[in-house]
Amino acid sequence: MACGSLPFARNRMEHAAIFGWALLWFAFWGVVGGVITPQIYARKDLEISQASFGGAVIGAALGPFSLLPLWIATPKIDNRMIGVAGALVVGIFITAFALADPDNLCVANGEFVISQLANGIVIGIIYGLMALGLTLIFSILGVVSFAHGEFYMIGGMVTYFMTAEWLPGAPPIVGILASCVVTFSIGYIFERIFLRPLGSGQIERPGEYAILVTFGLAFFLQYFTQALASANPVKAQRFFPFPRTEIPLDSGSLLRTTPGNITILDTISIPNPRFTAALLALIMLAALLWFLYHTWTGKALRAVSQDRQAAAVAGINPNSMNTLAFSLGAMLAGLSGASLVQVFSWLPQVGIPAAARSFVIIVLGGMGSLPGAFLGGLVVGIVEAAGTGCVPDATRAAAYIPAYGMVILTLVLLLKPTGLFGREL
Amino acid sequence: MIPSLFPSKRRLQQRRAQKFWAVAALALLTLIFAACAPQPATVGDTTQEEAAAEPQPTAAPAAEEAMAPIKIGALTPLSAPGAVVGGEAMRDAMLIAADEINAQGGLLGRPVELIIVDTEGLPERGTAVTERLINQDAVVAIGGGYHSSVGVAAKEVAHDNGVPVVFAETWNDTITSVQYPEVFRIAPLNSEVSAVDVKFIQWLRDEVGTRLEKIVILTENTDYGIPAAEETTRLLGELGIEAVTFGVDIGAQDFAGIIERVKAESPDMIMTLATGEASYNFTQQAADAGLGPQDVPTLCNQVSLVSDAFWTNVPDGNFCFVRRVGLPTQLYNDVAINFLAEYQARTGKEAAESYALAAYDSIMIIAQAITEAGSTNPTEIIAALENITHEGSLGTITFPVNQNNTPEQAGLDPKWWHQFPDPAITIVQYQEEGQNSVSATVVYPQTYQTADPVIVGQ
Amino acid sequence: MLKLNVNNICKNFGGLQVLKDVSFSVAGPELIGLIGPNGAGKTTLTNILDGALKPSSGTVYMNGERIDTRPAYGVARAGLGRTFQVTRAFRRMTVLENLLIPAMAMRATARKRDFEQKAQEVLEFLTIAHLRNEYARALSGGQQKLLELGRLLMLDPNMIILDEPFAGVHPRLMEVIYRYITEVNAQGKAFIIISHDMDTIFTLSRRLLVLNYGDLIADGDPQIVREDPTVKAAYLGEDEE
Amino acid sequence: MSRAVLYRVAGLVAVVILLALPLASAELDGLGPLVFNSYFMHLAITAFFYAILASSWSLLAGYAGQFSFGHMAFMAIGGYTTGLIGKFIRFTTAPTELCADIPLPGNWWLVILNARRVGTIDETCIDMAKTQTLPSGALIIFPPVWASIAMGLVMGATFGLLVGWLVLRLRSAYLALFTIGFSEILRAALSAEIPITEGQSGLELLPLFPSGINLFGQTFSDTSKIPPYYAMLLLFLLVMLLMTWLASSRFGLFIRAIREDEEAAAALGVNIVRYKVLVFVITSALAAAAGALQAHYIGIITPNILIILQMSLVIAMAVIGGLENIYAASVGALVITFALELLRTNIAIGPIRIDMSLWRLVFFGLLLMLTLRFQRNGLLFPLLERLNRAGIAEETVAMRDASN
Repeated sequence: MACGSLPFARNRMEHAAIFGWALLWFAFWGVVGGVITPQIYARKDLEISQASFGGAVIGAALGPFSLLPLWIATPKIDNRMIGVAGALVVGIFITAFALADPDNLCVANGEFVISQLANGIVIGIIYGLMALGLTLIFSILGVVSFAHGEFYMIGGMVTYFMTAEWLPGAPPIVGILASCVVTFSIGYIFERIFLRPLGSGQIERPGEYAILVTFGLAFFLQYFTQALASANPVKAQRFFPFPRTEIPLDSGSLLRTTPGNITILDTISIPNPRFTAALLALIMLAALLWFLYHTWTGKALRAVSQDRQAAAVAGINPNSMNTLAFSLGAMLAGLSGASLVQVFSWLPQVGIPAAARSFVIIVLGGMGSLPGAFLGGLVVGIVEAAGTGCVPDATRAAAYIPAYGMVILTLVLLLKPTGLFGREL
Repeated sequence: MIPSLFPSKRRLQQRRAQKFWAVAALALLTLIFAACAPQPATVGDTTQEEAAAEPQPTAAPAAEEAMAPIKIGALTPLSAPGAVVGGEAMRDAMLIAADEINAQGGLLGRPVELIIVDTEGLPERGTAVTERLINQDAVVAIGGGYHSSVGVAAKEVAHDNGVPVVFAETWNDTITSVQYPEVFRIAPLNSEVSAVDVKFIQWLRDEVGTRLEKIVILTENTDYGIPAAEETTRLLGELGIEAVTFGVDIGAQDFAGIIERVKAESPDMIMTLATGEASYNFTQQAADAGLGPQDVPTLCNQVSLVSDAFWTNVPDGNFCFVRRVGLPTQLYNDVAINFLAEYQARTGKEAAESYALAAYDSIMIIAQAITEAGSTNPTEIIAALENITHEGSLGTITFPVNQNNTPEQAGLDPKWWHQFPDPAITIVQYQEEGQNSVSATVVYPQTYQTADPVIVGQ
Repeated sequence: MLKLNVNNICKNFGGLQVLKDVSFSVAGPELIGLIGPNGAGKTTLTNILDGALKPSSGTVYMNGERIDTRPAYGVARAGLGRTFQVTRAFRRMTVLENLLIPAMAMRATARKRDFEQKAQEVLEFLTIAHLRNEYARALSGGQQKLLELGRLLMLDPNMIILDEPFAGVHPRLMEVIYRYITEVNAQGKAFIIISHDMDTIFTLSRRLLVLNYGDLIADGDPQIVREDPTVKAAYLGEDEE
Repeated sequence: MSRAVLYRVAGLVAVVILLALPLASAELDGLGPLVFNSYFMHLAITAFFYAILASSWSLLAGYAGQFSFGHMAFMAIGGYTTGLIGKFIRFTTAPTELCADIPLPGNWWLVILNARRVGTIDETCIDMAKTQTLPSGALIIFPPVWASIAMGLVMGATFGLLVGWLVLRLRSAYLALFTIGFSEILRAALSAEIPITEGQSGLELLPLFPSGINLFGQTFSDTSKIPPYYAMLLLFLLVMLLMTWLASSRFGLFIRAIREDEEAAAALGVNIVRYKVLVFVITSALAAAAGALQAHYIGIITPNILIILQMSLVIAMAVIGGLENIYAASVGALVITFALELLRTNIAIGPIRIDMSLWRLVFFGLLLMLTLRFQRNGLLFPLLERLNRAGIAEETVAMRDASN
């Protein structure tokens, strides 16, 4: 006991050394590749924009066995090459993990892996919706809203109070709509008073102003809600309980639903509130895409995000697009809150980790990229699920949940600040 | 070039002035919101000014000194990350105690003023607010206390200043085992609670015949959760029951991954040692995933005793077992019955949580000690507490292990120092949806049992 | 005696070749104009000379020392100063502080008061001495331009690159800038001036470099270059748009 | 009288008042009608702590333009470093044989303890050594508190170097996100690595002066507020002195130039890499020193000091005071610490009762936003500026007229 080993069962890897060496290998050859490759490419007068990141990934993949050929042949490093190398890295990582810890559920239990994946994807869709709002704001205003989590929180709060306290028994859609209206309005008012001057060039140092003022908004909204609604956890009832069904009827081996759960193929079990939340998120996403691509306003928004000045020349008022984008972004956060308030207990503080996760997602997906945000959401959902599911030490697995995303964030910022679907910095 | 700059600046200022009024209006609006917000009876660092102020205007200036209220401090978490639900219940209970004392003419002929401070569940805040109670507000004694880590920090301040403190709901063994003369506790000891949990589990296995080979413990990684999980694991091990512990961050929300892992362990029982909303989140999400109290026997955390919050957050929580400190309702003494009536009237709750009872008792016991000491001198209050026999809502409270009977003399572990030795602990089970925790079925120990436990999933 | 050798500079951005094998050299206090249509690579070349960008290939030597591998501040310390197309005064610092920065950066042990006298002289030369304690953001655009020129004097480089010094400048200020260039040049500092203002550049410079889509298509006496058919073609094509 | 003299006099008066303040503390029986109880002293110490953080953050963000949200992480690094040294390191006069012993000159051993279990008190190797291997009479001493605080400072500087180097390429929002990430990872690690950091239950530390201290011929116990008051005040004054010097020297000039325009600064010969990293190192070291001192004063440190709220407080203090001036930021912190604490009470406006313990942070947030929107430079800095720049416009006009 003297060495502080906690008496928790099964919290060690069987062959931790294998995994440790694999990580060291990645780190060492990644750094070697990342540092030396650009120099070699530069010496050969080749393009080096991808050399650092590409070299790091390729180095991490096979170490000297891939770096030496790379350095000798110096082919043009394209996204496909990086993709293959990246997949190889992930593959080696998984193999090393499997070898190191053969009894781990993530290795030994296929059903478990599939369930975790499904869970990660389901929650990732909702993360994606929330991050979409943030990326929309960024692409139009060039501002990272640090109050995004608070809009999420308010969306959930309004839905709860609408359906449970003010109009008990009201259908969930009323709550969802109310949360849209409230978050949209707050976003609208805030943008008009505090962010409008950014567009008209009245504010010096717009970047830092935007960071600080949205930070102030987050602070204000969080405590405002706490003062009004108290810090007691609340939770909305599940929106749409499933009927009890079994397909096929006798065994339910294809699909089985209970009011709280849906089980597919006897292995993938998704709790009802998550399922409906993800479904809602997908509907919202479709609506958003339709709005952006098939309405005049949506097209105008996209035009502004691509070229502000050209859009202004074309008769689009960039200021009103700013307001619209911010309000819409806030509303998307509100919506994801509204759909998750039936999954989690809701407090004025729930926005903080959610916002942090959205930051991870938009950085990962590339700031301002809409598909990037959505795919980033899926990636983060899966990584968090994998982290919680696979870290052998049960006492630590969940404690590090907030850190998994942040590790991705810092790595992406260091290695490839433009993200997966990057726009230029 | 220079003068041309000024007009534009002025224009800017004019526009700013306009905007300023717009925002000032917004600020005013906030203020109005603030005023209209639904206000609980009294909130935050409330002092009982009304109660204390009433007698004063009639008192002559000379008597004012003598009529100055006796101040008693109260520690309770009223904002996150503290357990607000518990904190608010304790606050209400302690206010009832103060009102009762004042209604009966106060102490030593003086009114009592209860000064409630918010610990936020953080030890550093605990240190600061205890410091404030003692040195700013000059309280003569302190009651309440919810989070163990806060208690650990606060006891140091109390000890430094020689002010007695009676902890109502801090379970950590070390709080008493350091044997500070100022520190008393009417809450159970963590290690003893674990023992009760394990005895209950043993009873389920041996007497009720439940299959129990493997138990999953979900614990929060705090100084309440970790030692409790360790102790429980050790005791279960002695019974030949395997325990697997999952630790979570105190603010954790999404348990989907953990629940899949719990599921893969296929436990015969689940035990939740996480407090606050983490406990609700876990239990409901487990229920959604088909691993809830209706699927596997689940020992829910004591926060589940706050019935309305529990049923709001865990609608599928039926058949939860919950450990309850304090006597079962049917065995309530007069003190507890009277308290319950008042508590129901004030809060609209149907039942009083064990920590509400304990909080109430912690103030009442201080009051009795002041009366018996006949002074507000801390040393004399401590002396009175050591010899006290208090008929409280938890039962007859005494502190048998004290300076006259040290743990060494009594041959006991130091944790029993200034410790109320037998707070009754029962295990209740919700057997109907939406039931309040007081009318929940008492299943263990058998002396208090009102019905047999419902064992699910066997 | 200054000597700058630019050898075979190439620069690619992604697939785009912005500079193709550009070579020239500067000896002594020459006054060189650098012209070319939009997108010809003038600013890229400046950024490479200045150290802000690294060339894809090629070298730059100044007085025998290689400077293309140095970071921007190293190039500045080696004696090459520049202004930017868009004025980049340190807006929330006073005019005096603006001037002190290069002077202090050049000398590790320098103290502020050692340079206050010199700064005063520079400001008087540029006719903005009365603005000494104002914040740079309070200055007009033209005054900010003068401030940038003043900073270069405090840096005291051997060679100065001016990127569009006459763009959008009041005629009276133009005179000051013109005088600045000729007088400082007379003190023995070389100049490379990028400008769209053909009249000024032809009267001012004594040597002209012409860039067209990354190629250095002409290098020589302004009057001769003016008649060069390739230059004419490049410019006529541009003008007709 | 020149402005410089005026400032020096004003500064001196302020310092003398701060130094003399404890004379009025309840511990020293007050000064006539003026009695500061130890709660007030506690607030004053906390206020100095926040003033150090806010002013060093203003150096980083306001002067150098590096909007880092990781300042509290460096503070925590300082606190945890000194805490962990106190937990794991001892000096002995004989080898323990049971722990990791490192011989030191002069017949001393540096002993590294093994990680101890949490919750119940377990025997550590040193406890066992006391009864088993150590000769009787062997001394076991804790590392001196000042030395471990110094180590905290060094560790803060080291991490500042690392982070400062990593974020060289990142600007504005990216830098903010990276530093939030750093801070969150640290918080998660501190709360999860229980055997080392004790997690949420907090790492307990020795008092600042474990065996009391003798000041001005009077002995103060380890729980007295007066020695920590002076310690924190001293650190505060040193930090302000250091930053004043830095801000007025070439360092201040260069980091402000970097804030305004990195490329232009580089083109004028400023080594931007060195100064950007250096400003991170210095401000991190200062934050770490403050954190280490505060941790010893409070006696316990938990991962919750890293929550976003704490960082928001520091930012708000600096912004409301005046981001671009270390004095404005520090005075802002002093005022706000007291204001937030004194507002933990109810106020009544006519029949309306407002519970300020709930609403104070709401108003605080609103104040932060309004300050940013309408008083970009904070509420105090413009006053300083007005004083500082009085007569400059007239002077400019006069000089212009004279030259024409």
